[in-house]
Formats: sequence, C-alpha cells, structure tokens
Amino acid sequence: MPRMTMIEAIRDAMDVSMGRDEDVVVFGEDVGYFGGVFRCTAGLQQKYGTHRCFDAPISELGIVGAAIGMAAYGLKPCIEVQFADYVYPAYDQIVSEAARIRYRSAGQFTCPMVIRMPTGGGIFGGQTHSQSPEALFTHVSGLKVVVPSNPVDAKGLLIAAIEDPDPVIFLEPKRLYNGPFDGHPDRPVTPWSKHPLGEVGEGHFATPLGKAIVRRQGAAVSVLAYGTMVHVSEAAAREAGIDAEIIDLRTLLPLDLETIVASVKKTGHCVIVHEATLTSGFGAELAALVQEHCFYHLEAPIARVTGWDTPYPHAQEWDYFPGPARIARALVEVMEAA
Amino acid sequence: MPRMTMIEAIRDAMDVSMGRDEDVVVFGEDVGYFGGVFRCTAGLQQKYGTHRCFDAPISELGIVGAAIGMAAYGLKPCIEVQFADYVYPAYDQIVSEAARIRYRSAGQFTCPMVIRMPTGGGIFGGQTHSQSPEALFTHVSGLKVVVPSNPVDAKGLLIAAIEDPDPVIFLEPKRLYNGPFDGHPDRPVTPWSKHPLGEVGEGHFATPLGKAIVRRQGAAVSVLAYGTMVHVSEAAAREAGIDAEIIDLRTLLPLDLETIVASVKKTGHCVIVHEATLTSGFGAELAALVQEHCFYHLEAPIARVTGWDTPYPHAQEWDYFPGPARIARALVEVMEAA
Amino acid sequence: MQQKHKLRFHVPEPEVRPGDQPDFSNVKIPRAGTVPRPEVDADPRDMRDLAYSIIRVLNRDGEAVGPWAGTLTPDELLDGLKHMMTLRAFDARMQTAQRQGKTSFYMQHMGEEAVSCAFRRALDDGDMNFPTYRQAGLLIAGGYPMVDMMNQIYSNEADPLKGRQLPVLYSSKEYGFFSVSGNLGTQYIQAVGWAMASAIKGDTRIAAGWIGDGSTAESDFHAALVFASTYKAPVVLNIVNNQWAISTFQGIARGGSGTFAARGLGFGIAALRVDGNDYLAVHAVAKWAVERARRNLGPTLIEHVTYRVGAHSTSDDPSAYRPKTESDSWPLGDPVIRLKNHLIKIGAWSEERHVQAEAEVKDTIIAAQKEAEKHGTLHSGGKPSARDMFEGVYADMPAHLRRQRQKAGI
Amino acid sequence: MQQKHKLRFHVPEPEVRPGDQPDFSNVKIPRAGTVPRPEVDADPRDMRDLAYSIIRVLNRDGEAVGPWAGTLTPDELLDGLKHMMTLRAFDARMQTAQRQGKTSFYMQHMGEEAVSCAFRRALDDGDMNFPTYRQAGLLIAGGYPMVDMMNQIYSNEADPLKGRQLPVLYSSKEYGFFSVSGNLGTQYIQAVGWAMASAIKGDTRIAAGWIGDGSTAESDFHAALVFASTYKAPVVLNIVNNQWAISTFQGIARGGSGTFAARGLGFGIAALRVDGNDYLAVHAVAKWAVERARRNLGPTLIEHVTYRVGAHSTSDDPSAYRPKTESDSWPLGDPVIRLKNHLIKIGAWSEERHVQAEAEVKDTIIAAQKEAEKHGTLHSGGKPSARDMFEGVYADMPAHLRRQRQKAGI
Ligand SMILES: Cc1ncc(C[n+]2csc(CCOP(=O)(O)OP(=O)(O)O)c2C)c(N)n1
Ligand SMILES: Cc1ncc(C[n+]2csc(CCOP(=O)(O)OP(=O)(O)O)c2C)c(N)n1
Ligand SMILES: [Mg+2]
Ligand SMILES: [Mg+2]
Repeated sequence: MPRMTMIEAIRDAMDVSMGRDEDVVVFGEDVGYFGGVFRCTAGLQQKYGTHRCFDAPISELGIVGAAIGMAAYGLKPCIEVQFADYVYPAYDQIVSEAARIRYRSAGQFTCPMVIRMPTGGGIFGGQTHSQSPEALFTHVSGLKVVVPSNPVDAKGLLIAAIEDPDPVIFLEPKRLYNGPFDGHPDRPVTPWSKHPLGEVGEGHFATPLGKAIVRRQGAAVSVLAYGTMVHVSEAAAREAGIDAEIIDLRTLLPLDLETIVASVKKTGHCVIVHEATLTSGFGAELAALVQEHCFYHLEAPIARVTGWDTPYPHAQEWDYFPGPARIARALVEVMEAA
Repeated sequence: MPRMTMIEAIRDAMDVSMGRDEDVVVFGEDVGYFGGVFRCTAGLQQKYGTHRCFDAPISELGIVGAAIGMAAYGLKPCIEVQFADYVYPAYDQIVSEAARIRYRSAGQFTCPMVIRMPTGGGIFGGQTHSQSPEALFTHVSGLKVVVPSNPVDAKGLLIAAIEDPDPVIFLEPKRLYNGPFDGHPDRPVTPWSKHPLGEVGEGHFATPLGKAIVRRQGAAVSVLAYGTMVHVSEAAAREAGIDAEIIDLRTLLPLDLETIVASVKKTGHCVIVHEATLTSGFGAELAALVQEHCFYHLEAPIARVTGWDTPYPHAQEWDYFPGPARIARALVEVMEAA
Repeated sequence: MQQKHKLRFHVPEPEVRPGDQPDFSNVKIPRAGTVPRPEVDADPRDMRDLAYSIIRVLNRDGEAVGPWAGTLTPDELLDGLKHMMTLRAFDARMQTAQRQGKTSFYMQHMGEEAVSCAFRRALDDGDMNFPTYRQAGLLIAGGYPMVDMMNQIYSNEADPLKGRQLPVLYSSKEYGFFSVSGNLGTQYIQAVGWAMASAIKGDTRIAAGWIGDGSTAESDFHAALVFASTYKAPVVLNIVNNQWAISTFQGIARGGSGTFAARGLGFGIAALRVDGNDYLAVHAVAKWAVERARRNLGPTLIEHVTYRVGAHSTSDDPSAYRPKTESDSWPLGDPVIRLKNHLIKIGAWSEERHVQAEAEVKDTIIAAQKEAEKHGTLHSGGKPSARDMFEGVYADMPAHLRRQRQKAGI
Repeated sequence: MQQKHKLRFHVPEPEVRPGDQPDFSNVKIPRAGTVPRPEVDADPRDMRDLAYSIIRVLNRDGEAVGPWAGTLTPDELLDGLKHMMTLRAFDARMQTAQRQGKTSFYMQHMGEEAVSCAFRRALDDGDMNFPTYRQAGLLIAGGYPMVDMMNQIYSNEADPLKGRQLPVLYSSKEYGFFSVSGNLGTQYIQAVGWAMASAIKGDTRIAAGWIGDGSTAESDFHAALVFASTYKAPVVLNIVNNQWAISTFQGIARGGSGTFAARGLGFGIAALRVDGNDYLAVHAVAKWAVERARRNLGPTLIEHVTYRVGAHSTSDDPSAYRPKTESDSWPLGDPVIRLKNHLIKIGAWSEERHVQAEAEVKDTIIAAQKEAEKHGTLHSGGKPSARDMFEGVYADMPAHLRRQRQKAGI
C-alpha cells in the first residue's frame, strides 16, 4: 500500500473525489495554481482545469457564500480556509446559511459542501495560526464536524465528507501534516512513512462519519481525544505506563456516544483532552454527556486537559499546549481520586 | 422607588452612564432618531446629541469594528446589535479583535465596550429573531458575557458593563422586556410594575459582574439558569411543588462558581436550564464544572433542559422552548434518580 | 506642522422628519426617455454615466418613450398589471390576516410592486432568484400558487416549509425562488456562487441577487461584487433602493454622495439605475442585464429607485420617523397607476375594466385564502407536526436528534 | 425566449508564470508630473480621473517634476532615504536571524519601503496608524527603537508584547502604531472608528488605515468605506497594491477592470493612485490626504502602486508562482535607488556618501541586534515568563484564570 503524509492523503481524497464526480470543485486562497500554502491541493488545477480548482479572492465570507450558492445549484464544493483562525469572517454564512438551508427550505435546497481548514497549534504560529475552533461549530445544528488524526482517516473521512449531503467542517491538525507529533517538541517526529496509519489505500474508500475508534485498548481510564491530542495522549499513557484506553473521536458532530459510553463504563474513569481553550470547549459537552450516561460507573470526576483560557501565545507555546506531562498528571490524578 | 420595565431600566442605565461620562457613546441600527426597534435608546439622541447617539449603517461588522477603534481611542461605546441572531457578521471583529487587543498589545490598547443584543425566543420570531448564542461567546477568552433576568439587574449590570475595562457581551432576553414571562404562553404576563424586581433604584448603581444570585432557596435540587429561564424555572418549581434552589447566574463569563458549588453540594442534585440548543451549549460547561467540583456530593446525573438541536422553528415554538413542564419533569427525574 | 482644525463629527440626516413638509427636491429625476441605451455588449467603462442617472420609459402622459421602450406587448403589459394588482391585494389581505392574529408577522410591498413583478418577466424558467423578503412579486408573476404562499404565512399543516420559517420567508426551487434568509445580505454572494456554478457546468441558466438599500452596507454585498467581477459570473445583482431601512434613511448606507449603483463602477461592473416604479423601465433594464449575463458578458448591478410606501413590517410604525404624507410626494408616482394609465393611453385598458379587474383579483385572493385557512392558521386549525421540527436538520437524523425527539415524546 | 449561449467560467490569470518572460506592458504608467493636483478642498466628484491614473513626481532622470513636487526639503529627503535604507537593512538582518532559528517567522518590505516611510512623514505625533504586517517603515521613520522591534521579533524577555504575539505584529501606542492583527483587513474599519472617535471628541488627531491589494476583498474593507463615507471620518485609507497576495496576483482581487482606488468612487470618497516606489509622490499625496482629513473634508482612499520584490514571508517561495526575475522588470523601479538618484541629481548626496551611509546603517542595526540578543532569542536566553501568558486577558484576572495558572504551576 502507498505511504502518504497527511497532506498527500488529503490531496488524494480530493483527487479521487474529483475524478469520480464532476460536481466536486475545489477553491480557496492560493489553492489553484500554487496548490495551497500547505500544498494540499497541489496538482489539482493542472489535472482538472481552472474551472474545477481555482484561486479565490481573500474573502472567507465570499468563499463560503459562493460555495453555498454552488451547493444549492448542485455542485459539491470542497473549499479551503487557509487557517481555521481565519474562518470567522465566514461564520455568518456557515451558521445562518449553510447549516440551515435544508431545514428552512424543507429540503428543496441543500448544502453539500466541505470546509477544510488547517487547525491547532504546535508550529509557533501565534494567536492567528494555532486556534482550534471546533466548539464554535459543534454548537450549530445542521453542521457536521470532523477532525482526523492520521493519513488513512484523513483520506477516508474527507471522501465521506465530500459525499455527505450536508455541510461538513473538516479540521486538519496541521501539526500532524507531516508526522504523528506526540507532544515532545524537542524530539524528532517520526514521519508518516514509518507509521502504520501512513499506509493509505489507493483509490476510493470512505470512512463513515460519526464513528469513533479505539486507538489503544486499556482498562484503567478512558481518554477522549481527537486530532493531534490522540498522539499526545498515547505518548502520555505510554510514558507514564498507564493502562489507558484512548478513543479517537474522529467526528465530533454527530458524536459516537456509544463507543464513548462503553469505554467509560468499562474503565470508570475519564479524561478529556483537547488543544482548544477550556471554557465552553468541546470537552465540556463530552464531560456533560459522560456524566449523564455513565454517572453510576464513574469513580472519579471527569478531568479535562486543554489549552488554557487565553489567546494562543507565541513564545509560551509549550506552556499553553496540553502536552504529555500534563495529560499524564491528569490520568494519575483521576485514577488516584477513585 | 420608580418602577421600570426592562426596556426602561436598560435605557436608564445608558442615560445615567452617558450623563456621568462623556466618553460613553451609543449607536447601532435604528438606535438614533427612532430609538431602537425595542425602544431601548429612545430619547438618548435628543438628550445627548447626534454625536453621542446615532444611527449606523446595516453592518454589524462595521458597528463592532468602528466601536473597537473608538474604544482604542478612549471612548466607551455601548452598541446595539438589533437581534443576537444578527451578530455573526461581527463575529470576527469580536473574537479576533475586541477580545484580544488588550492581550496582544500587552495592555497598550484596550477595548472597553458593551455589545447589547436582544436574545432568546418566545415571541414567534422564527429562526432569526429567537436565538441564544451565549455559548459562542463563553468560549472566547477575553470576553465577558452577561444575561440579566429583570429590570434591577439589567440596569445595574449594564452600568457595570459600560464601566468595565474589557469588552462585554450583554444579552437581553427580549421575552422579558415587558414582564417576567414564566413559560406559559397562554397566560397573561404580569407586568414588571407588579414585580418586586421592577422596582429600580434611581441614578447610578452598579451590580458587579461575575456574581450569581440565589433567586429561590431550596434544599432538594439546584437549578442553574439565566435570563428568561430563571422565571420559567421558578414557575416549574412552584407548580410542581419542588423544593428547588434556583440560581440566576447573571454573568456567564466569568462565572460565579462558588455560589454554584455551594448550592449543589447542599442539594446533591443539579438541573441546568437554557433556551439555546443542547450540544455545546453553555449548559455543557456548567455540567462539566459541577461534576468536577461536586462529584462526591452528586446523587444523580446532572440534567440539562434546553432547546433542541434544531434551528429555532416558527410554528413549533412551544415544542422547542424548554417550558415549565419539561423543567418540572427533569427536576422530578433527577430527584427520583437518587 | 499644518494648521489644526477642531474635528467635527458628521451624521447624515434626512431632509425631513415627522412634522416637516415632505421634500424630494434633492432627488434628481431625468425626463423619461432621455437616458441612452448602450448595446448589450458595451464595455462597462463606456457607460459609467448610467450609474448616476435614472432610466425611465413612462412619461407623465403615460406614454412609453425613448430607447428603452418597447420590450413588451400590450398583452404582456396587461399581465404585468394584473401581477402588480394581485400582489397589492394579496398584501392588503395578509396585513389584515396578521392583525386578526392569523399569523405572527407580515411584510408588504406597497409602492415597490413593479420591481419584482417586471423583473420576473425578464427571466426564464430555470433561472434562480436569491430574493429578500420584499420580492414576492417574483412568485406572483412566476405563477406560484397564492394558496401556498398563504399556507407558508399561516404556518399551517399545508405549509410547504412545515412551519419552520417566519412568514414571507418563502422558498420554491421549482419557481426559481431561493429560500429567503432572515439575515440581510447573505444571499447576494450565494447568487453569485450559483451563477458561477452554472458557468462551471456550461449551463444556460443565470442567477439574480436581491438586496435592499440599507443592506448594501453588509459584507455580503462586497463579497458579491468581488466574486461577480472576478469570475464574470452570469448574475444580475439588484439593489432595491426604497429610500428606507426600517427607520433609517438611505443616506446612512449611501454616505454623502454617489449612488448605490456607482458602487459597481470600482469593480468594472456594468451599473445602471432605473425608475423602480416604472414597470416598462424595470423590464427593459432587466432584459438587457439578463441578456448580458446569458451571453457571457458578465454581471450587471441594477439600482431600482423606488419608495417604501408602507411600514417596514407589521411590527413597524413609520410615522415615528418620517412625515406621514411623505409617500404622496414621492416623485416617481405609483407603479400600478402608472402602468394602468399607460395601458389606457394606448387603448388596451379602461377605468371600468380596471375596477372590474380589481374585484376579480380580490375574489381570487379570497378564494385562495379560504382554501388556505382550511389547513389552519398560526394559532388555530391544522398545524405542522412537532415531529417536523426534528426532521430535515440533516438528510438522515443522527442519533442525538432521535434521542431528543424521543425525550420530547413526539 | 432569448438565444441561449453555453455559459463559460472565467478565472483571471496573470500575464506570466514561472518560465515565462516577465511582462508588465499592461501596467499603464503615466509620465511623471503629468497628473494634476486638485485643491485640497476639491469635491471628490471632480477628481474621479485620479483613481485611474498614477501620481508620480520623480522622472527617469531623477528630477522632481509637476504639481505634486516640492513637499519636502533636501534634508527631509535625506532623512527619508536613511529610513528606507534602515528598513531594508533591518529586513535583511532579520531574515537571516530567522534562518538562524532566532525567531519563528519574518516578513520583509523589499521594494515597498517608500510607502510606509514617506507616509509617516506626512503624519504628526498623536495620529494613529492601523497597519498591516508590512508597514514597519511607520515605526522606523517615526523613530521607534529598533531594539524594541527586535525584542518583539525574538519574543525575548524584553519583548514589549511579552512573547504573546507573532513576530512583526508590533504594537506601539506611543508611536501611533496600533497593535497589528494577524487577521487581514480587520483594522481598516477600526481605523475609521478611531477617526470617528477623534471627531466626536473635537480632537485634532487623525487616523490612517492600511490594507493589502489582496485583502481589499475582505468584508472589513467595505465596512470601512461605508462608515468613512457616511460619517466623513478624518481618516486616510491606504491600499498597498504590491501586485501579489502570497501566490495570488492582484487580478483575483481586482477583477477584470477598474482599479483598487476606483472602489472609493462609488462612496463619493476622494480616491487617488500613487507611484508607491516614488518617495516624493507618496509623501505629496499623503500630505494632501492628511490635510483633507484634518480640515474636516472627509476621508481619502490612496492606492499605492508598488511591487513585492521579496517572498511573502519566510514561509514562502515565490519562484513557484511567478518568474524569478519578474521584479527586475517592474516598471516603477526601486524606491531606494530612485530617491538616492534624485538626491545626487540635486547635489545633496553622492555615491560615496551612500556607501558610507549603508555601512553606518548596518552598524547601527548590528548594535541594536547585539543589544536585543542580550535579552534572548526565541529558543535561547531570556524568555517572557509563562505567567505572562495568563496576564492581560482581562484587566483583572478572573478566578478561573487564577485557578488555571495555579494548575499550570506557574
Ligand atoms: C444581518 C441583519 N441585520 C439586521 C437585520 C434587521 N433588519 C431587518 S430588515 C432591516 C432593514 C433593511 O433595509 P433595506 O435593506 O433597505 O431593505 P427594505 O426593508 O427597505 O426592503 C433590518 C435592519 C437583519 N434582518 N439582518
Ligand atoms: C482573514 C485572513 N485570511 C487569510 C490570511 C492568510 N494570509 C496572510 S497574508 C495573505 C495575503 C495578503 O495579501 P495582500 O493583502 O495583498 O498583502 P501583502 O502580503 O501583499 O502585503 C493571506 C491570504 C490571513 N492572515 N487572514
Ligand atoms: Mg430599503
Ligand atoms: Mg499584496
């Protein structure tokens, strides 16, 4: 099987989708001739022409708004917002329009589209190249929210997202683009080519949205994570020698509650990890659901390990980032609390 | 003491603030000559002149963006977004700018401003005149989020918000403007003039941000609510004869965790109520915090009674709205679970 | 160092306020027939003047004059008259229904009927409008059943939108009427996107975007002009300048000088202003713009100069912010009366037939209303089901919504 | 029914791509001195042509010619030359520092030095800029200490922004430089708001907004024009058209025709284009616009026509999307060389003194760098404290942040 980085897998997903379905179009800032600042769309314009893959003006509102019109027409736009930090100018179009068009038109018009955005920190990108805004989308009825953590999933989930009949927010943890970053900035990152999840099937395959996956079996504590934090949590458990079960949520909305509940009922302990700031982060929803559905199985309070409630700082990146040490400490605390 | 509706109390807060501080300016769509579609700014232009209270073009982005520049200059803008449902075009300015200017400039520039918005449902306003977007602001470090539930608080909190050195999102439950709506659309609403909280002190007084208040003492279950839901929860408890302690949060960010924790530790039960949709609503954060801080005192899972995860419908308004019956059911369930 | 003046803050004010004498002397109205008609394939650079004038066809005497005249036959004009009369009577009826508590809210078109009714005639089936809440004429002139409009307004059991939407925020894919958003402006850029899609697919269908004068201040307006000009999208972008945005006069959105149409010039977009109360002029300009779009000649920005005679909505009372009689002084007159007079002038119509037609129109509407009310009104009779509230958020209902529906016991 | 053509999708493309011969023959450059200079209080309607031309002062022979010449003395020009040389040398130094890992990121100004350096001279202390990341010339020409710029770039213990901000996103209230946002466009409307505030208070200070060609597509650009024109705000709105937005040529933002300056015309805003590589021209136009603002004559939109010679940032390699030698063909030349030649021409400067000045400038920068590096660089030496991460989110730290800081153990 071919080995791919996450960038290649994402590109391949678009390539496969464009090849199979003429209605798939790709556009965004710098995505056409140049192929995107992270190179995720490199080669697509050459292969499919400027009418299927093209550069857009620097207007996130315009990109999303135009894509909504295209989707209403019958196309399936897969668009890029250059960094998730820059999605806010398009927030109204996403929340008030994309998410609601099917509902308010009683299905006459629909909005099959994917909004891809590099997300998360770990690259010294400062406050505007590091954000994790997933919780601002999980609160919006009508959206789906996906965060892959590796090349195989990135490809399968992106294909599924493009084929989905409803709008999908597709957050790509940029720190994982080239390798499974484990939260140790001082150590070299293994490339995806040396990681089993860097083996990506050729051609078309779709990984269903709404299904989590257990990345690591364990009996002592359940860790709920997604994106970069899956790898950081694995490192934490490994390094602290904790028998943690690590669940990679993959899709945040709709959520695979079943897998989560089964695990927490088994372990009786739960730690939630994300990069986004704590307050009203997606971890809050996870904690609320877990306590609701596993109340009588929980032996200790659910802990959240997250970015702090500050803007994402530049110099203090590694103080902000919820690294393996902080996660391990939480795992131990939760288990000792019992 | 004068009796005021919530509209009058809000207007009075602005009047008092403008009278005391020349740097307070008020603007927004239709707020100048006409005095606002809900009449909250009526008379202010006549009293303070068009340079202190004026109409703005229909650009929420422009209104907030201009206010940020004014605040950086040294003014204290108190601006109106006509309905909270229309705040999204300004979301980038609020999240990326207002909330972060103090931080990123290391305090050289600050952003003392208030964004007032009528919020919530119950007026057959359909999907675009009924939303409760508070959770989209509580996730943003650097903002404060306030939701008053009565005229006295509306005035005191708005004055405090205007005097606050940081940006404050001030959500006004429009269903409460003229009276303490208790969730029974079929019954007449008592006017504020007949309600003790309609007695509003004259002149200047500030109600500190970040302090909740216990509206109703109770021993059996703690209800965490804000805005309209305070009154609906009171009705639910009264009608179901449940000894519920009802906490009016008033400020969501920063949150008065102490008052909440003290109550839940006492009652051992907790129900959270809000109009906004469930998933990733502010109730999620409340549930996460309560389970974290009161785990060993909780006798039953925390329940959330909220709007459903759908856009706010028109005809089905009362099916969507978390009314007294649904709240009462949750109260009973939580108590019986124990 | 330069001399320093004390800065002054400027807030535009309308000429008049309640109690003042209405005054439109600042609105410059060219004589009908005087504005030239460029070829459809003319370069936008060579017609910049059209953004500062007003294209008019019907003169004071009810004659159709000048280069923009002659796009419709008398029969077609009679049709148009009937559409406008129907829209006006429909509005009157629904305003009353709202006052009777049969619905929560209504928005009328009084004075602006020509804009949407005439524009619709220049489109073909298959073209797509992205309207605001004040273009029901597109539906009426397009033949959409009034009873379905009423069902929507009543949020009753037959409401095609299942009770989910605020009254008048219609949607009909079949009739080329995109689901109206309650959020101002958002659909302008969507219209451009739809048109881009049509071009991407090598289709022949075009799009039309709609926005109000006040709403041109919104960001989506800018995005639409940027995208339309960049990709030469086959779209007609309409601005309905009815002088008011709720209580705010158009000077707040427009600033001190320039016109709304002139905003297109900086983008190299063909931009025209038209007498929005002149059915013939609106049609002629629409036809010209539609043809440009169809022939890959790019987008057109049209400012329809008209006047909102009625209140903004049933929640509004304009006497609080403008003279009560202001509409009487509006220099472009009434679109229904002007078309009627023209038809009489050319011998295709008479006062008697007009009175008779008014009665017929009213009967049709009353019949439709009876039919609609059989299916219920907002607070009585048949209702959309509460289940409908949970359907259609997604194509397939996810587990969490199923759980919630169950909890709701419906 | 009209004849129906198959629609075509149009995507603008630059004239040339890597491998092609650079070609700027489509950029129309008027001769220096030929564009008239309206009175400062002229009506915007009477100067629309200025939005389609380019105001230039320095001709090929290094002479200052025409009605816009003569706003600066030779000494002032020598100052200006030094500012530009400093900025260029500073950039070179910091580019290297980034490559050496002393910081994460850097953005240079190569080719655009005249724009911010000359503009700053037209402002007074107390005026406020709302810059993008490519206007460090405002700081250099304003006398802001270079060592503080470096401390910010290094995110070291002396960083005035406490390590919180990405390199080059400076902030200095004292020097009239508003905290730069990483989000494009946002500050354009803030500049207008600041100017409105100054007018509301009857102050004398004005504001200047800054935006790139690509970023004019953002919504904030529109909001700024709407508010500036409505309230006649005392603000100068600058567009730096350096032909590129990362890999995207300016045709994607500008569409097929028109100019960026022309976007102001639809708002009735005075709009000019200026040779951004001509220090004298930029200063003259800036001075004119600043005076308009100060005299309550309203906002001005200035398009600075220039060229981004370097890469977009240290993360970018332009050879992937444009010919390597494209900058050599840029018809407006190099701003440093042009001013140097002018000064030599008027006898105020010489090649020798220039070489000497280059060395001096370099020494000053190296000295500043040594000083800055004493306080650390991104990954070594003194750092801002982790405590600083928790401070300043609010004026007073709320309980939840105190809890978090405690949890972090710092
Ligand atoms: C984003 C947004 N902001 C504010 C409103 C509230 N609002 C509804 S209609 C209206 C005035 C619109 O005026 P205009 O665009 O001129 O259209 P008209 O009503 O005159 O047809 C306003 C401010 C809204 N619906 N959406
Ligand atoms: C809202 C937003 N969208 C996208 C970006 C990413 N981005 C950074 S610079 C840039 C290009 C800007 O081009 P231009 O405005 O011409 O300025 P220049 O870099 O040429 O000075 C882009 C797309 C951003 N910073 N902010
Ligand atoms: Mg209007
Ligand atoms: Mg540029």
